[in-house]
Amino acid sequence: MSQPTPVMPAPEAPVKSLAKPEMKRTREGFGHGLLELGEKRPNVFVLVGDLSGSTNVSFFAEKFPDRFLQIGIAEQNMMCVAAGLAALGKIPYLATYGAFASCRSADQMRVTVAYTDLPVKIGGAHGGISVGPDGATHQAMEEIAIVRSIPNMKLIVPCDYWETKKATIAMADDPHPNYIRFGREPVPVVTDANTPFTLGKANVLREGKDIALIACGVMVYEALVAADALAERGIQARVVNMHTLKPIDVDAIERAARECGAIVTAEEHQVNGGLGGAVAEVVVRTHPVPMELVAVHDRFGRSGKQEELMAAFGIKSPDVIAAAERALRRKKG
Amino acid sequence: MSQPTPVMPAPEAPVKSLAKPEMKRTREGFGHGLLELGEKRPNVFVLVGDLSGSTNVSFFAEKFPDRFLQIGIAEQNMMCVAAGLAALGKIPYLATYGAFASCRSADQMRVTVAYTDLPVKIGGAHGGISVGPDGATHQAMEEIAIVRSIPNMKLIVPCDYWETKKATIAMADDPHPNYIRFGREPVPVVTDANTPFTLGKANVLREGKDIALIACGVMVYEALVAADALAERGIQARVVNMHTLKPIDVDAIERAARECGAIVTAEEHQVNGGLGGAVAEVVVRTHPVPMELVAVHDRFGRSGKQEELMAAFGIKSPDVIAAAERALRRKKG
Amino acid sequence: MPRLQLSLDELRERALFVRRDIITLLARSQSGHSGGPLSSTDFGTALFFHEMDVNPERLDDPGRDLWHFSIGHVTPVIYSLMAERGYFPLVDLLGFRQFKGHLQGHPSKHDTPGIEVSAGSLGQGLSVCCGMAYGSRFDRSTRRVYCVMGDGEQQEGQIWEASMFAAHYKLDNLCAVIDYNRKQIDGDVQDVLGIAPLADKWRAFGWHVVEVDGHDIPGVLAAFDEARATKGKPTVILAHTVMGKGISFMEDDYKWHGVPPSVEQAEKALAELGTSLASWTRRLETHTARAVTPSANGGAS
Amino acid sequence: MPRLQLSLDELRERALFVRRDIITLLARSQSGHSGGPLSSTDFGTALFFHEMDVNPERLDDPGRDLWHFSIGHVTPVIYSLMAERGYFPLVDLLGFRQFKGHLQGHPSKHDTPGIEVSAGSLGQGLSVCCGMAYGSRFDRSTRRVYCVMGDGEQQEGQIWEASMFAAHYKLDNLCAVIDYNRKQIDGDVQDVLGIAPLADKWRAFGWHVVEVDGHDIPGVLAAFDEARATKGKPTVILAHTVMGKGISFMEDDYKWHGVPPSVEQAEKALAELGTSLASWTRRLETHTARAVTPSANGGAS
Ligand SMILES: Cc1ncc(C[n+]2csc(CCOP(=O)(O)OP(=O)(O)O)c2C)c(N)n1
Ligand SMILES: Cc1ncc(C[n+]2csc(CCOP(=O)(O)OP(=O)(O)O)c2C)c(N)n1
Ligand SMILES: [Mg+2]
Ligand SMILES: [Mg+2]
Repeated sequence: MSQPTPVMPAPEAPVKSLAKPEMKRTREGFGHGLLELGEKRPNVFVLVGDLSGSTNVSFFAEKFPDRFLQIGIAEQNMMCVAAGLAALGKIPYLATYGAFASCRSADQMRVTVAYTDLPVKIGGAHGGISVGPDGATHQAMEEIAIVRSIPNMKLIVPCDYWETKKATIAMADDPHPNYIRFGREPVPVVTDANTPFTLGKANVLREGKDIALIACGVMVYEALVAADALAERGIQARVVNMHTLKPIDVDAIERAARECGAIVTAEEHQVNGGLGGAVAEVVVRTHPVPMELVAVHDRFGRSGKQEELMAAFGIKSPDVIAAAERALRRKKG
Repeated sequence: MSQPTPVMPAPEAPVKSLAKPEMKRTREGFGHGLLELGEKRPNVFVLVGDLSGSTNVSFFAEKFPDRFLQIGIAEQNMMCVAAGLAALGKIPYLATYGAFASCRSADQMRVTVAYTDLPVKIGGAHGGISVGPDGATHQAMEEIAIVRSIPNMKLIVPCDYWETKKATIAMADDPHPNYIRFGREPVPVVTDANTPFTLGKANVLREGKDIALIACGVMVYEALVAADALAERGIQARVVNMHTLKPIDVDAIERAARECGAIVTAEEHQVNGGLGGAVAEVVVRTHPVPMELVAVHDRFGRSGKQEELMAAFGIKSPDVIAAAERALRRKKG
Repeated sequence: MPRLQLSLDELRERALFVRRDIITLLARSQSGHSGGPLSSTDFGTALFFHEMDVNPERLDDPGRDLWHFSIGHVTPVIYSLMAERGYFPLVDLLGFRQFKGHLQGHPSKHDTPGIEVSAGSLGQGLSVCCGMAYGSRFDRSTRRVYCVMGDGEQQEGQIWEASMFAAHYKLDNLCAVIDYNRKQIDGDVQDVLGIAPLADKWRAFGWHVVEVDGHDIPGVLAAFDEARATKGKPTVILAHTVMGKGISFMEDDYKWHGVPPSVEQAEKALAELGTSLASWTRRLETHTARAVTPSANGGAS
Repeated sequence: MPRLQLSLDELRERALFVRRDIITLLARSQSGHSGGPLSSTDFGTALFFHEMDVNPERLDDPGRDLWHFSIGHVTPVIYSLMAERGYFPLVDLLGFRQFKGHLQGHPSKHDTPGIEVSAGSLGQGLSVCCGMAYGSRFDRSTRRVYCVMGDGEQQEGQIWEASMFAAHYKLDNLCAVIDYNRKQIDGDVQDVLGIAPLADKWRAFGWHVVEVDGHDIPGVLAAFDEARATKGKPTVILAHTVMGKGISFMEDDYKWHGVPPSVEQAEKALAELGTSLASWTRRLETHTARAVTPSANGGAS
C-alpha cells in the first residue's frame, strides 16, 4: 500500500456505453472463475449449502464433481468443513447467500477460519437490495461491517462480471481467508477482460480533481454515470473503484482526499460500518475532508425490482450526484 | 438528538480518585440491574446459555427462578426463544459471552429479532481483551461493528458498574432490540449512582476545548486519566462518554469536532467499524477534523492479564495521550 | 373465537382454492416458490380451517393459537391461507413480492399483520415457537403453538437445539409439522444430505412422532388430535407430501422448488384445477369478504 | 512413524503423569479448567500413547493421524498430552495462559505448533474433523481423524449438522469421542438441558456407537479398535467419565468445570497423585526429553 495507485482510464467500450451498458451477472463471474480454477488448480474444492444454481457453483459441480461438496442447508458446518479441508492444504471455496455466509456462520468464520488463518474462500451471493423480490431476509447488507471487523480476513466487493471473475481467481493465490461479495441480477459491465485487478489496490476509473467518488460493487457504475453528469456541469469527478474493502487502499483514499478535497462514497450496503465508514476512518486519520455517504440508511431491504429498490433506497446515480453537490458545497463553505 | 447534549461534570468522588479508583465489575452491574428489573417488572425474563455465573444472571436466577430460563449451550436457539417470548409481550434478557452473542447467533439477531423488531435484550459478557487469560476466542472485539450494522438494533457499551446497571434497567423501557456489552474483570468506577444515563445521549465527563477524547466502556477511565495528564501540559481535553454506540449522539460528536478541532476515540474493540468508525462517519459528514483512533488494530486477542494485554494492544492511557498529541500536531499543522 | 372446524368437503374445497390462489399469485408476480407451497396446501388448510383457534378480526386476541412457518419461502401458501381465512382481502395476493404491496417475498410482521414473527432464514422457526410455547404455559394459557418446517430444513443444526429444548421443557402445547416432500433446492433430500431415518431422530430427541400422508386431510386432522392428546412431550407430525402436489407437471420435481409458473404454465395448471387465470384473478379481485366462519364460508366460487 | 502402542502399565503411568501435569500447571497459572481435563485424561492418554499415529518430530508428516479437541477449554489436558508426547518441552506447561508463553487459554494453531486448527467456541470441532476426514479420503490417505467433544457441547446444533454430514458421506475414517462426564458449567447436563438418550441420538444420525467406561484404558483401546474395524459409517465413542476424576475433592462436582485449584488444593491433589507441587514442578522444569518412543519412555519419575 506504499506504492502509488496506478491510474488507469476506464476501458474504452464500457465508458462509451454507460447509457446502455452490457448487463451481466456478477455471480456468473464467480462461477466462471471457479471453472477456471478447477482446471488450473487441482486443490481447489467447492462447497455449497443447497444453492448450487443461484450461486452458479453448478458450473464447477458439473465439470469437477469429485471436488464439489454438497453440504445441504448447514452453513455453520460448511464453514468448518471448509476449514478442515484448508487445514489439509486444499483451497476450499464455499458459497451461499451473503446474508447467511456472513451471519449464520459468523462465529465459525471468526474462530475456526480467521483465528486459525486458513485459506477458506467465502462466496457471499445476493449482496445488496438488488437481489430484488426475495426481500429483506435475503438481501445481504451487513457483510462489509461484519467481515471487515474480523482480523486476518480480506474482503472483496467486485464491480462487475469481469472483476468478480478475476477476484475469484486471485483469491486462490492468497494464503489467508477471503470473502467475496457478489449479486444476483445482471449489472452493468464497466471493466473488461484486461482491466488489471490487484487485491488491495483500488482502480481509478476516471480522473478528476474536484471531487472523488469512491464506490464498490454495482455502485461503481452509478458513480461513473454520476461523474458523466457532473462533467456536464463542469465538475471533474474522480471515480475510484474500491473493489477491496479490506485491506483498504489507504494510499488511494489519502490521495483522493488531498487532491480532490471532498469525497462521496457509494455502496449497496448499510451506512454503518460499510465502505463509507472504512473510507472515513482513513480520511480522518490522514486528510480530513467533507464526505457524503451514499448507502442504505440503516433499514432493512424489501421486495421489489432492482431498479425500484435502488431508487427507493437512494442509491442510484442521481443520489450520487446530489451527494456530490452537497459535498462540494461543504468543501467550499 | 436535536437537543443540546447536557454537560455534566464528572462526579466528585471518582475524579478525585482517578489514581486509585474503586474497582468494580460491569457484569455485576448487569446482574444487579436484572435483579432490580425482576422486582419491578413481572414480564422480564432472563435466558442464559450455560453461563449463569460468569454473566452474573445467577443473581436473578436465585431470586426469580420461574422467570429464569436455562437454554444450555445453544446460542442460536437462545436468541430465537427470546424472540418467541418477546412476541408474547415479555421482555427477555439473554446472556452469554459477547463473542457468541454477536457471532454465533448473528443471523438470528438479524432476521428473527431485528427484522421483526422485537424487544429482545442481548447481554454480551466478556467484551474486549480485558477478559484476560481465556484468550482470543473468548475476547469479544467485533461486537460494535456487527451490531451497529443491523437495522433496529441499539447498542450500549457502558463505562462502569453503575452505568451498566442503569443501562440494563433503561433497556427495558425501549420497545426495540438492544445489545449491551460488558466485561469480566473489575474496572474503575467513574460514575456514581446518580450520574444521569439516557440511552442515545453521550455524557460529557470533563469539559475542554483543545481536543475531545470520545470513549466507551473501560476506555472512558483511560481517557479521564489521559485528560488529567494532558491538563498538566496545559491541554484541556474534553472527555465524552459515548456509552450508546447506536443510535450515536451525532450532536455531541459534531460539537466536539467544531469546538475542539481534533478528536481521539478510545475503545476496547477492533479498529475497523468500531467507535472510531462510528465517530468518523459523523465527523466527515458534519465537521471534518483530524482524528486518531485508539483501538485494537485488527488482531486477535491473546491470554494474559488485563493490564498486560491493554498495554500490549496499545489501549492504555499513555496510548490515548500519545494519540492526542498526534491529533493536536495535525490540528495545528 | 372457536376453532373453525370446517367439514371435510369444505376443507377440500378450501385446499383447491388455495392451490388456485398460489398459481394465480405466482403467475402475476413471476417470482416466488411453487413446490413447497403446493405440498403444504392440504395440511395447511387443515391447520387454518379446522385445527387452529385464530381470530383474524382481532390479531392480538390473547386466546389465539399461534402459528409460524419456519420455511419462510412458502409465502404463496401462507398468504393464501391468511387471505382465505380473512386476515386481509384476497385481492392483496396479486401484490405478492411487489414493491408496492404488503406481501414480502418472505413473511414480515410489520408488512403483513397476522404474521407473528418474520422469517426467511431457515432453521429458526422452531426456536421461536419454543419461546412462544414456553411463555404461553408460563401465562397458564391453553393456547397451542404450531410450527411448520421443511424437510431440507432439518439439516439446520438449530432445529436440533430447539428440539432438545422443547423436549427438556416438556412443551406439549407445541406441535410441529414437517412438510416431508423429499425435495429441496438442489435435488432429493436424501441425495443432497440425507436426513433419514427422520422419525427415529425426533424420537431420540424426545418427541412424540406421528407419520401421516400430508395430503390426506382426515389423516392430518387425526394427527393433530393425537398431538393435542399427547401430554408431557411435544409432537412432530411428519407429513409425507409431494412437492408441487396437484399440478401434474410440477409433482415430485425439485426444479419447481423456487420458480413460478410462466403464464402459459399457470393456465395449464389452473385448467387442471378447474379454473382459468382470468376467472381466478377476477375472483381474487372481487371477492372482498374478510371473515370466514362456518356458517358464511365458501361464498366464493 | 508407527503408533506408539504403549503397554497398559505404561499407559496408566502416563495418565498419572498427565494428571500431575494438569494440577501443576493450573496451580501455577491460577486460571483455567480442572474438571474436563481430568475426565478426559485416561482416554486422552490412550489416544496419544497407543491409538494414534502422530509424529511430533515432523508436524506436517502427511501420514500422521489428525486429532482435534472441539472442547477447546480442556487445554490443560491437551497441552500435557502434547508435552508428554514430545510436541514441546514439558517446562512450557508452566507458561500456561501467560502472556509470555505459547500456551493460550484455548488452543491456537499459531501459538502452539501441533495444534491443527484453533478452537474455543464449542460445537465447531466435529465439522472441522469432517472436512479433514473427507479430504483425507479424497487424498486416498489411510490416516484417521479423531475428534474429542464434550457432553454439554452436544447441545450445540452444529454438532448435529456435522453428524448428519459424516454419516451421509460415510466417513469411516472419523472417530469421535465424547467426554460423557454428565456435567457442564451450570450443573448436571440433564438438568441444564438434557441430551439423553445420547446413544440413540447418534444412532438415529447414522453413526456406529460404542459405549465405554472412559477411565478403563483397556476398554477404551477396544473401543478404538472397534471404530477402526467399522466400515461405511463413522464411529462415536461415548466415554462415560467422572468430572475431576482422580482428585477426591473434585470428582463429580460441576463447580470444578472452570476453576483451577488453589496452591493448597493443588498440594492436596498432588499428594493424592503421589507427588508434590515442588517435585512435580521440578520434573517439568528439568525433564527435557522431547521424543517418547516405546523403548525410551517413562524416563521421568
Ligand atoms: C439459513 C438459510 N440457508 C439457505 C436458505 C436458502 N433456501 C431457501 S429454501 C431452501 C431449501 C429448503 O428445503 P425444504 O425445507 O425441503 O423446503 P422445500 O424445498 O421442500 O420447499 C434453501 C436452501 C435459507 N432461506 N436460509
Ligand atoms: C459456543 C460456546 N458457547 C459457550 C461457551 C462457554 N463454555 C465453555 S465450556 C462450557 C461447558 C461445556 O460443557 P461440556 O462440553 O460438558 O464440557 P465440560 O464442562 O464437561 O468440560 C461452556 C458453556 C463456549 N466456549 N462456546
Ligand atoms: Mg422439502
Ligand atoms: Mg461435560
